[in-house]
Amino acid sequence: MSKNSLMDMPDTCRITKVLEETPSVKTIVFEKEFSFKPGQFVMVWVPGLNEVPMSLSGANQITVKDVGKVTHILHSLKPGDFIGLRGPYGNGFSLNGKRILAVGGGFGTVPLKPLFGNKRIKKFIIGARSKLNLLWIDEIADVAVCTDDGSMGEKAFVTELADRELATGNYDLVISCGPEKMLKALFKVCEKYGVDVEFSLERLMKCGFGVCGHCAMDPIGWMVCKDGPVADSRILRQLTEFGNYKRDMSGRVVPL
Amino acid sequence: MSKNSLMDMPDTCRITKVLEETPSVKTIVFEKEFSFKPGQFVMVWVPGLNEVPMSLSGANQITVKDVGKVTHILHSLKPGDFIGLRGPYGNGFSLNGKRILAVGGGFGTVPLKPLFGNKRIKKFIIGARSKLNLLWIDEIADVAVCTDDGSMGEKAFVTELADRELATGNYDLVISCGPEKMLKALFKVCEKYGVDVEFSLERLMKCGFGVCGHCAMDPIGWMVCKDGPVADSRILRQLTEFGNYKRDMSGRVVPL
Amino acid sequence: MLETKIAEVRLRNPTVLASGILGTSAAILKRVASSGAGAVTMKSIGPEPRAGHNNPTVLSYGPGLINAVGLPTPGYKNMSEEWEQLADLEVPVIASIYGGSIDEFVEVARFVAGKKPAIIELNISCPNTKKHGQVFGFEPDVAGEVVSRVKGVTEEIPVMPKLSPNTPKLKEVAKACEDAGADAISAINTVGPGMVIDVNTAKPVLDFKTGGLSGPAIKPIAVRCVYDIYEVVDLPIVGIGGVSTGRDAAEMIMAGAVSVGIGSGVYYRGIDVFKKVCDELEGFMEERGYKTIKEMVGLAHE
Amino acid sequence: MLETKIAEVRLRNPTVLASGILGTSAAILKRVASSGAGAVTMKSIGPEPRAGHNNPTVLSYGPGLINAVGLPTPGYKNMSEEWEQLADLEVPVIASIYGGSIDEFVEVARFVAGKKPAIIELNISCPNTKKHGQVFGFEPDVAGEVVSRVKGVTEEIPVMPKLSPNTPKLKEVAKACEDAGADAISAINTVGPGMVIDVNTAKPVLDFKTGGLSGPAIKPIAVRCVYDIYEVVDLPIVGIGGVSTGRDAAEMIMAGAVSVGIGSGVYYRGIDVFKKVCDELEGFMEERGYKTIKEMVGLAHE
Ligand SMILES: Cc1cc2nc3c(=O)[nH]c(=O)nc-3n(C[C@H](O)[C@H](O)[C@H](O)COP(=O)(O)OP(=O)(O)OC[C@H]3O[C@@H](n4cnc5c(N)ncnc54)[C@H](O)[C@@H]3O)c2cc1C
Ligand SMILES: Cc1cc2nc3c(=O)[nH]c(=O)nc-3n(C[C@H](O)[C@H](O)[C@H](O)COP(=O)(O)OP(=O)(O)OC[C@H]3O[C@@H](n4cnc5c(N)ncnc54)[C@H](O)[C@@H]3O)c2cc1C
Ligand SMILES: Cc1cc2nc3c(=O)[nH]c(=O)nc-3n(C[C@H](O)[C@H](O)[C@H](O)COP(=O)(O)O)c2cc1C
Ligand SMILES: Cc1cc2nc3c(=O)[nH]c(=O)nc-3n(C[C@H](O)[C@H](O)[C@H](O)COP(=O)(O)O)c2cc1C
Ligand code: FES
Ligand code: FES
Repeated sequence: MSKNSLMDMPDTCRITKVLEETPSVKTIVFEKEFSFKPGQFVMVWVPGLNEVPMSLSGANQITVKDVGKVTHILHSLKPGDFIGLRGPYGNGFSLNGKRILAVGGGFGTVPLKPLFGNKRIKKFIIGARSKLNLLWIDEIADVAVCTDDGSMGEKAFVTELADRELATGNYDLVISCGPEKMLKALFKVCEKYGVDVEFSLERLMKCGFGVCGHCAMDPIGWMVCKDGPVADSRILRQLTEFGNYKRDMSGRVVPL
Repeated sequence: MSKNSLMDMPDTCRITKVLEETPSVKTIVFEKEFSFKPGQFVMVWVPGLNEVPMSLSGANQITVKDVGKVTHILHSLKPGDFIGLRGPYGNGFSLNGKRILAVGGGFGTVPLKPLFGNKRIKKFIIGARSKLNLLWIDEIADVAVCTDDGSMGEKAFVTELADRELATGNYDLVISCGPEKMLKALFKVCEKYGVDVEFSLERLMKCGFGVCGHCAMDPIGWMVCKDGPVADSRILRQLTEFGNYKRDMSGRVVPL
Repeated sequence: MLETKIAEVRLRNPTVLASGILGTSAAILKRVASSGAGAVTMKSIGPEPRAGHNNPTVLSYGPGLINAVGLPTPGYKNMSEEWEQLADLEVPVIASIYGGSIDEFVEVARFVAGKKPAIIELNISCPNTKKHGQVFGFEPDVAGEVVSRVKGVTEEIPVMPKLSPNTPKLKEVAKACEDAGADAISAINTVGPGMVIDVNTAKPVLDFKTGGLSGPAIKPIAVRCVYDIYEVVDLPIVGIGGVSTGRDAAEMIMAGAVSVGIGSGVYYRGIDVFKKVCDELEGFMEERGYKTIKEMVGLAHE
Repeated sequence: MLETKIAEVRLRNPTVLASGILGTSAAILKRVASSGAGAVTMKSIGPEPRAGHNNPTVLSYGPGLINAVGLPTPGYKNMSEEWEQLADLEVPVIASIYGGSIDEFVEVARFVAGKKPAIIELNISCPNTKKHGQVFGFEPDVAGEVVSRVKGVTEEIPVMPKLSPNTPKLKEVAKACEDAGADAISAINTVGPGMVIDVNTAKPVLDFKTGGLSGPAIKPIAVRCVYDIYEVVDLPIVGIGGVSTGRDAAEMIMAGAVSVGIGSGVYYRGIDVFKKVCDELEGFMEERGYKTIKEMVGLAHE
């Protein structure tokens, strides 16, 4: 019954380093070290403001895209400032494959970072809107790069590159994270080739530990925070909500 | 911080056997087994009535003298009835000696029972008011028996027998339990011979775990439930309260 | 062996998903039902869309959970998919509702009654907003008025006010609800509220600063409240608060509940806590020779 | 670094033994003082000898303690040895008193004031008897009257009412106490009450059936109460409830306390909990650059 459950109260620690990855993405390194599985996330509390989910891009770091109020404040924090962290949460990638293709779309590359160098991942496809948004491509050995505007790598969507790779028949698993519309399209490609996937999804989160129900996806009540965030093909095939809609803070259904 | 502290909530279990030891003393055997040190006690809850401290006379038994309301009801219980138990509490005998004399006065023999057969105890002196009140004397190998009325063994007080034994110089520790006036007299004898003691004391108990303060003895606030019930010579020399007075349920000082 | 009844509503077993835990969508309610719950309660529904408080909203402080989700709701009108999908749920659905005024309670109740839930639960006990919840549950006359006004529009659907442990007038409130026509009572909502302050930053951790306590920490309070309510009313009681084992359920039933709500238990033992509690309760009943839940209800009052 | 003040009473450190824990005799109070406490509170003293409830009176339910000792007291007149021995205690002694009527409060206060304790604490918050304790602490006017009547007989000894978390009118009660002349406020007494039922026998375990909750389970409630009281009064607050670590103490101080009471902490960490809390608090203050307790008081209100 007794959970060692102070892991579910934000533990504040100091930021030790802030790295500017792209004009809109920063990596925040902190004192605390998590033992985690790639794909797991933490809830990040900005004291007095709000708390948001962020994938661990390393044992002691998160990588944040400035998209709104909280992420904007996160971008303004300096070494020595306190942030609160709880987790790690979720399942992480199980990497049930021997020859894996990893696909990162935009800042969806973040949860893949701890997997750079993983021997079972034969190739990375990293895509972004433009050159400025590409993350860490020079840290990866075998990488194919594409941008929407062609400013770097191929001018293409990641789905196109993935289609080409899968056509080789060289892969037994595709792992990915990125905008849900992209994931939906990528899933279609994978299903076409009969290749299994593990995709990391996002939904609004409140508790992060399977209690509030806010992140549950239709029609099976699959909880992104606890059952996910990584969904495999079997799950994705059931999630009618996937790629279509989500719920806002009030719980109301809104289109993606 | 987290104590495995359901040990401090009465755990009800069934009585399996009731043994009549003397007309006023019964041993109650129950389902639950404690791992304990001789001299430790449990708080025994009679559901709906009251809770009292009782030494463990074995891993799964207590031995109760019918002296009042609760003990009387305890005497009426039958196999299959429930009693609540929590503990074990207290320090128990540390048996810091090589040649030990054990002295049991009346039902003060109870906490000594688990020590019958202990190799370092060279002799037991067991005393009682009369033959009818002697406990377990035929279960002990080397035992000297005395009664106040001479109905069995020597007509004498245990202190007299102890004095004689200690005069031999054969002992380095005396352990005992019994009426406090007896213990006080016995302590005098032991001090005369310069032999250390470990005596088990009694005071009114409420919590049993060192929180309510009810069992604290003057002038050092030695708590019978937690620091005791076994006091050694160093402690006894400091306890001005020992052999003199105690506190009633209200906390008021009353003579012994 | 585990069957029980809340008012005239039959339950296959006494475990009920408490409001606000997981109950945000029909999908997750279905999942809870298939995890073994005897009935499920929807997250409290209000009159208008409401986002609730910012995060953090739900945390564990060790001995229990602390939450101030702040009654987020799509609003009763914006839940048509949910209502549709709820129709084929395998167990009774309890619709929890709230309002910022008695009129709003009535407005929501009227609409919701039309969706034919098994029971309508009135949340007059949430401590986590300023104008809703427990402000309607502290005084007997106010609580009674909410109940009688709602009863006026719900026709045959049983109405079950959910009481707060945070009023010293709990017994009087329960009695007033009974007198006003309540069909059942559920108790308790969260305790306190409490506050957790992060000492490194000297900031209250919850966005709303304070939050209600739930889970093992509050179980004795819940048991006492159910015991007290049982002494003053003749209504079936759904006992909620800190239940996460079969023994906890037995304790609540002996205090006077016909059925037990489980919320934080989902945190402590997972979504299949319902099945676990049922199995344990059944084991306990067999061991002690109880044949029905009914036999055990209120036994602690001798 | 740890020095603090309650009203004009100086403490070498902010830890205070809470009333009813260990404080039954001068001897044990001395032992607590030498275990590091900054001040000690005597077990609440009443007008006449009273045995309190039968056992069980104090138990642990896991997340916290539950107790209904029932205000045993030798009665103020029967404590001459204790009063004498208290004279040479190394730290301030707080005398906690109670009565079954306001007149009794006054009677006990008058006598006790003559014994010159550092502070007189008024127990208007114990939930564990029918006629004493929290019945005097639920309504602002009653609490205010107890304080002003007692103030009339205590001369220069500071008077500190101890408040209950179980009234929704906590802020109003605190304000009424201030208006009535209280010199400090302590909060909180135990929460609930709660009840534990043994399921094998279907009997409430405590002799009084119900008991107040204390320890880690209630810390957030204590912190919230101190926070609330700090917002409405200008008096020093002794924050009590669930403190057993230096961080707990810091949290309570940031909520608004000048000093922290420790009761159940003795159970969780032993009688030297006072020294442990002080060491940890000092460590925390050094790490975070605080030089005095005063700097930290109420910081969470920004
Ligand atoms: C499992 C998971 C992992 C994530 N990992 C990362 C990561 O590594 N790096 C990164 O930059 N972002 C990550 N995100 C997204 C990140 O949580 C949002 O970008 C962030 O919450 C936006 O907050 P905001 O206040 O700045 O934006 P807002 O202005 O509040 O909103 C912008 C959008 O952010 C999303 N959002 C807001 N609040 C939440 C919330 N409580 N939970 C989930 N989404 C929310 C919504 O879609 C919203 O429309 C992750 C999200 C999830 C669910
Ligand atoms: C550490 C310890 C070990 C003990 N071991 C044994 C044992 O093995 N066998 C045995 O028969 N007795 C033992 N006792 C004594 C036993 O607790 C009392 O005989 C019993 O509590 C009497 O209860 P009653 O209601 O029958 O008597 P009452 O009519 O209540 O009173 C008789 C006397 O019992 C004592 N007593 C009553 N309540 C308590 C209490 N809560 N705590 C302590 N003493 C109390 C008082 O001295 C009282 O005057 C032990 C006591 C202590 C402190
Ligand atoms: C995260 C969370 C959200 C809650 N939301 C609601 C709610 O919307 N309506 C309501 O009546 N009770 C709500 N509650 C209270 C629970 O239904 C329940 O009464 C309380 O948590 C005690 O039960 P437990 O200890 O089993 O959790 C909520 C509790 C929690 C923990
Ligand atoms: C066993 C016990 C006895 C208590 N007796 C009293 C009392 O006599 N007077 C009083 O004012 N408070 C009494 N209290 C309440 C405590 O002083 C304190 O307010 C409460 O326990 C919360 O603090 P804690 O969590 O540190 O224990 C008692 C508490 C316990 C656990
Ligand atoms: S965020 Fe609460 S259940 Fe997933
Ligand atoms: S019995 Fe409570 S301290 Fe010993």
